Amino acid sequence: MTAREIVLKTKDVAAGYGGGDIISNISIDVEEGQIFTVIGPNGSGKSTFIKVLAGLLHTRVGGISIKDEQITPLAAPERVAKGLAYVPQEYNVFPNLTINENLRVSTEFLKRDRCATGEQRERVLNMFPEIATRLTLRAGHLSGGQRQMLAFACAMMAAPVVLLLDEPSAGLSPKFVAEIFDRIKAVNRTGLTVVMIEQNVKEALRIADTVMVLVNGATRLSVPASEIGSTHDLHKLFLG
Amino acid sequence: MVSYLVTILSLVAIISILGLALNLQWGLCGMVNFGIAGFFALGAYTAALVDLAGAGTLVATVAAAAVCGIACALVALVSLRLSDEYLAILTLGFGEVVRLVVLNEEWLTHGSLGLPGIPRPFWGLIPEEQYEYWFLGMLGGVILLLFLALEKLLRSPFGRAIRAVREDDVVAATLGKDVVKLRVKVFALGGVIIGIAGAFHSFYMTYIDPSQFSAILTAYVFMAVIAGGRASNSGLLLGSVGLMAVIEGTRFLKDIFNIFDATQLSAIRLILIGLGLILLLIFRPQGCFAEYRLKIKKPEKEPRKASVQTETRTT
Amino acid sequence: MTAQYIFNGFVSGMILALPAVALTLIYGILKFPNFASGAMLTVGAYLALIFNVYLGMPLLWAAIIGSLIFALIAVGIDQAVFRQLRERTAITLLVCSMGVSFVLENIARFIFGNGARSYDLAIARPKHFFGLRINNEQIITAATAVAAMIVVYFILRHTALGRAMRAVADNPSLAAVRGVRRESIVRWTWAITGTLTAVAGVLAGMDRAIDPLLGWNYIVSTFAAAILGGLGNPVGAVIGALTVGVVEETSTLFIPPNYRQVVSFLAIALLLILRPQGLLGAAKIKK
Amino acid sequence: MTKSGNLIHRPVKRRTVLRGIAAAGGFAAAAPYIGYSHAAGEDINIGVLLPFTGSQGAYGPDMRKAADITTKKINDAGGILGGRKFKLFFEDDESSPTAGLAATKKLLEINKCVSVIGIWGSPIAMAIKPVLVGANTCMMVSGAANAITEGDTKGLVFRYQAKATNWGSGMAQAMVSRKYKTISILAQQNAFVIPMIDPAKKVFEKAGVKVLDTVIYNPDQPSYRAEVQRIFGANPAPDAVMCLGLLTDFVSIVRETTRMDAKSKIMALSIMADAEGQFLKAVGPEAAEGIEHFQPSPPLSSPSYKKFVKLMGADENAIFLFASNTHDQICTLAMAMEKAKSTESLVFTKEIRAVCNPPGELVNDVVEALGKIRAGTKINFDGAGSSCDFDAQGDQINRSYAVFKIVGGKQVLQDVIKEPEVAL
Amino acid sequence: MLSVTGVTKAFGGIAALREAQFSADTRRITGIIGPNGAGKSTLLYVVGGLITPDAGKVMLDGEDITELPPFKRAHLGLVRTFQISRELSELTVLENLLLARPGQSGETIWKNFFLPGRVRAEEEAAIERACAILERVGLRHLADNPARALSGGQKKLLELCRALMIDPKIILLDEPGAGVSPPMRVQISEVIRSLRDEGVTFVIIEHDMDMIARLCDRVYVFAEGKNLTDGSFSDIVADQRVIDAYLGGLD
Repeated sequence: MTAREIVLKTKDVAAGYGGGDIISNISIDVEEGQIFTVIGPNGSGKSTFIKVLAGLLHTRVGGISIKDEQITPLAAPERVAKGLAYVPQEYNVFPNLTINENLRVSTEFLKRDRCATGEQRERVLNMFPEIATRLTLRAGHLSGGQRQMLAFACAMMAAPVVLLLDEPSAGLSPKFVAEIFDRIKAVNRTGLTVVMIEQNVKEALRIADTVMVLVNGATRLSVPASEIGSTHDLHKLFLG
Repeated sequence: MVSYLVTILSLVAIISILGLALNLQWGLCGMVNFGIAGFFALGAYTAALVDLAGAGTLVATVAAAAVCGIACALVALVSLRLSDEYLAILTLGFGEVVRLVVLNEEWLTHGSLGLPGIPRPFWGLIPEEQYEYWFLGMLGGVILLLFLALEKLLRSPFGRAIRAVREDDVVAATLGKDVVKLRVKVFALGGVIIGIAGAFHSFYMTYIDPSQFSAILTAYVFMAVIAGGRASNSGLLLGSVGLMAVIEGTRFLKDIFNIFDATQLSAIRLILIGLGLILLLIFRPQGCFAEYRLKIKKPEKEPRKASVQTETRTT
Repeated sequence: MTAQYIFNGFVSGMILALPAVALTLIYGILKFPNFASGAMLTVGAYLALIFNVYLGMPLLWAAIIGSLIFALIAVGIDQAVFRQLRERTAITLLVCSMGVSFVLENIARFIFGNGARSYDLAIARPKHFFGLRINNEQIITAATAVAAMIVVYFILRHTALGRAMRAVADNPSLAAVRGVRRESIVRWTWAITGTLTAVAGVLAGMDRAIDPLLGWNYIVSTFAAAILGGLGNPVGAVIGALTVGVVEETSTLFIPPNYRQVVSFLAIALLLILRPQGLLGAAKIKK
Repeated sequence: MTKSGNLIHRPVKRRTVLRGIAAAGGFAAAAPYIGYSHAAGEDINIGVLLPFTGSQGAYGPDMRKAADITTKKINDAGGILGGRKFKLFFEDDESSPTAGLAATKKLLEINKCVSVIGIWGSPIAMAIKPVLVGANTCMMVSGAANAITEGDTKGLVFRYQAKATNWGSGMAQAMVSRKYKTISILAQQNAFVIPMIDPAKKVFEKAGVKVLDTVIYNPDQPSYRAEVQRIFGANPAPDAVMCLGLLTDFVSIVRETTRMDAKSKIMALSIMADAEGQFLKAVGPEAAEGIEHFQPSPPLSSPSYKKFVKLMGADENAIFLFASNTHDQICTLAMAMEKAKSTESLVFTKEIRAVCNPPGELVNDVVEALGKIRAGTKINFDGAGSSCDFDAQGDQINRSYAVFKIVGGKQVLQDVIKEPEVAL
Repeated sequence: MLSVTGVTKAFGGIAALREAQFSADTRRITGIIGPNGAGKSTLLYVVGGLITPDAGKVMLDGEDITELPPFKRAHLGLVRTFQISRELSELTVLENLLLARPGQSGETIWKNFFLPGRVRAEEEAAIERACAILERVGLRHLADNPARALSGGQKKLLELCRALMIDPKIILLDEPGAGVSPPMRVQISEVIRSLRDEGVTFVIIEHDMDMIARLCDRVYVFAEGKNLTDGSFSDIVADQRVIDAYLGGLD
């Protein structure tokens, strides 16, 4: 893999909710077109980290930039406009809106011209055919996995530079897990950079380019996925 | 002048008793009651009817307290599974129903003609020209008793338990509190107090009719509680005095200003009251007095205050 | 005879539907029952009165201008009052809306006094269809209410604003991530609410006389309608309003008319006990 | 009376002392005597308690105007008791007895009023009666409920209005005389009209007129469609409907009957169907056409009333139902005080019948009357609102009642009914 | 002491728990672990009484408590804490603890007025006990502060203290380490262990494997609402199925 442009970069980021920092000193460089996966045991700060990236949690220390542009002070909606699309883990669709409405509402309020073109919509719907056929169905009637697809699709509508995924496999049946990762890979092949956090290490590693292991709020390891040889190392990292 | 003040203070006293009830129900236990005017009417009419039937003022007061207590308990039972705003609407509706029943059941309440000639406590035993003072004294006594009793309750484990229910009923249940029973008890106890207020209103006015129990009364009581500080009884007393000072004080405006007619001045007064409510909620939601919190006075053993301060940043 | 009661109830329900929808929209976005909706209706009626009676405009134009101005006023009230209380509990907002209600009602009283007033509009005479008496005003009322509801429905279903409103009602934080600015949606919601309530004020003013207590008289029924439909559900609010209207009117066939308002209350109470989520509550998906 | 002799010699000092005592927290009971001790040139404070807000708020302003104008007239002519002027203090009873009570206390204690007049709503009159009678203060009411004047042993309560029961029977008689065969009654639940229903029914029964239905509705409802439908939409519909209520609800009711094209005739109270012109303005002449309304009326053709209308600066056909009574209340106070040479209620109320009731020289102008009283002539005052004659109970006698019909947007006088025909 | 057998619970047709079972031995710390969605929290809700299972039984000391409301379970000495701290924020730390004290006469209205001596004595005893507990966990100096002023970790400790006021036989801890800084986790672990040594039984749901390793005598692993395995910590980390469950679901 040749060195490509760094699209998303964090430097010494620290953040937390109440008293102490949940995560600290996190620096990442995400290259264009990569799938960058953050894994780690529960409570290690993965969710905190992705919330910081999405702009839902204030960055206490450090900086975040997208394509060399500082976005640290921006709130969530502005970051979406800058090309950082986020798919939350739960409650990721509007249940009382139809699929079509979910898709539309995810772009029409971004003050940006390049998204929401018919072309992009076409592309997204092609990527998610199971959604495209049921546009008038209310999202609340979808199963967990279908919701996840819809949430992806919504994020994709904004024609993002980087897609942030918060545990895409959470709550899905095993059968669906593989499928969702295949889909992520497919999306990635269109040239989209993906940053995701994931519990399901085995599946996540299958598609990841770079893996960062987060333990107790600090980076324990950050290597190309191919270098994680056996699950044994992870076992240690995860189960102590 | 003095007699006028006595009148005003008597009205303040009755509103204060209502305020004590609301403070218990809403301030301490978080159960909003928008039907105060209705429960108040229920108490007043019960007392008046029992009193007029010749049972005496003491029996009348007890009856009013009991009827209101039971009515409140029923409303609380009905609303158990509902969230706060539904309880508000339910109590408001209940108040309306009481108003309609009082207005229309002429055989019982004389409808809009009202009930005149309600006997007063100790009437005839006290020289007539001093009666108002004695009555105010009685009201003062009732307030003092209620105040002391409620303060005692508020500081007791019972008070703690209902404050806990207000904060988080799931936690309270997990810690062994029977939330249902507590809520019903508190609402009923508030009803008892409203009933007492109703009885004294009847005795004070000697004539009651439906128009005395309009929804604006509920607004006044809320205002008194909010101004004084939710969950603080002493704050409430101050709040109701302040409120009455505003309401009655504006009467004197029209003796001074002649620019507006009486309708306009009354409108201005109600606008001021509305604005006061809004501004208090925005700028001083905690009211003038903070709620009571149990503290241990023993000197601190560990001199770790400095480090504590940094640790206790709130989320 | 019974048909006439049902028809009358239907028209009453139409007038009720608009404030009920307004109430439910605000509840959806801001999660509190707005007690000021009655006073808002009153002020809306008086605004149209100014243009109609004092400035001599036809009622249609007076109503349109009045409602648009009131939309701005509603947004202003939100900015001045409710915005300061966004993060507070529903009860705080509810008590505050009571204060707003006082202020609005008495501003109307200050300016117009207590007397009953009417629009400059001849009272309609009835036409007879299949034994039913129907008149122009009822047709106008029904048509306006239906049109207003269609517009609201259209806005909610087919415009970016409507999608955003429903999105915010569903999940405010997800909406934020999707670029929807909650504050601007809130402002729009107040504008729509203001328009609807003002139109309802005009219809109510046409139906009876305009006085400062006009809106207050509708409060309990409005809440009954909105709760019946499940607070936060506009379609439900319309159905709830029609139900309340028809039930209140037809109940006079069985009970003394002076207890007719108890019917709405009992309906609320029963419904809350049996189905706290409202008659149509289940249609709304919570997760 | 020896006391008063003292006071005349050293008025100021004594007054200061009394006031000092009152302020120091002493004797509220002393309050009425303060008025008594006023020296020449000192204002006489009169409390006027009226509804300006709440459900009866529409009726207050005209009465206020009448009180102001009448007072000005008396004061401009030199006042009474050798140059003392009336000073009015208005209070709003908010249509609520509780507020009315507080306001009355204020009038008594702060403004030292020697009499409280106006008092429109019956519940308010009922609520403040014990206070005023207890404080030996004259009260002049406009409320109709019978109970207001009952049980007053001190002779302090005067009603400038017909009793509710008389309204009811009078109105029923007017309807009977129109040869209606069937009648329905549509009444608001309020203390003012409810007592009218039973006497009216008795009259109907006696005359063989059938009462088809009686519907009593609540004030402050969103609409009265159902009630109207039940009364006017009945099959068969009644020949006429007796409407008892207030202005706002009657406007709604008439709009509804117009929309229904109801055939039944309507007779209402004038406070509903005239209300100083507001009703016509609210429903328009077409809908109002043919509605009749009934009221204990001012003697419309009397010079006294005509003078009053001019004083009010109104159109000569204007009908002031309550304002004219307020005028009479002020006039009576002035005359009785002048006659009694006292501003103390217990004293001057004894003279009210002396100046108002026959026999005596008929006078209809208050200034003229005052002059005659000073000259020692026995007079019989004829007021603007009524002939101002009182029975022992303080209720007015010899009242006249008028029935009007709205024709072409104008009030046209139909009949005038005299009291003896009315009372049962 | 506590045994859960065959518990099944579905929400809207989706099974959250299927035939789940575990038992907690007296004076032992029993850990419950599993990847997200394993049904751990649901299980805890069932044991705490906030959710009634569709099937299955919860027994405490041989008594069936499946249908018992939460406050009665507390009376039996079973108490739980919450994953996201639910402190009673307007009450002081001390009041939070006192509230939990069972059987206080002062919670009956009339006893406050007619048995004031007894109420006062109980209150003083409760305060003494509360202070002792707070002293032990190092929160004594914060006793008079409102609970909302505490840090995340301190709130977790507060919940634990509150549970202790009940003199519980068994405490259910829902993620005591979640959202807590690592040094605080160590402190909380120490408190738990010493309480165990004094005779309290614990059931802990936790993601932090360090904490589980440090504390638990026996660990149950759940996945997708079902029991996967159980045993000592070292046993289960060696179990390939557990590793699979954590790292990649089941195939």
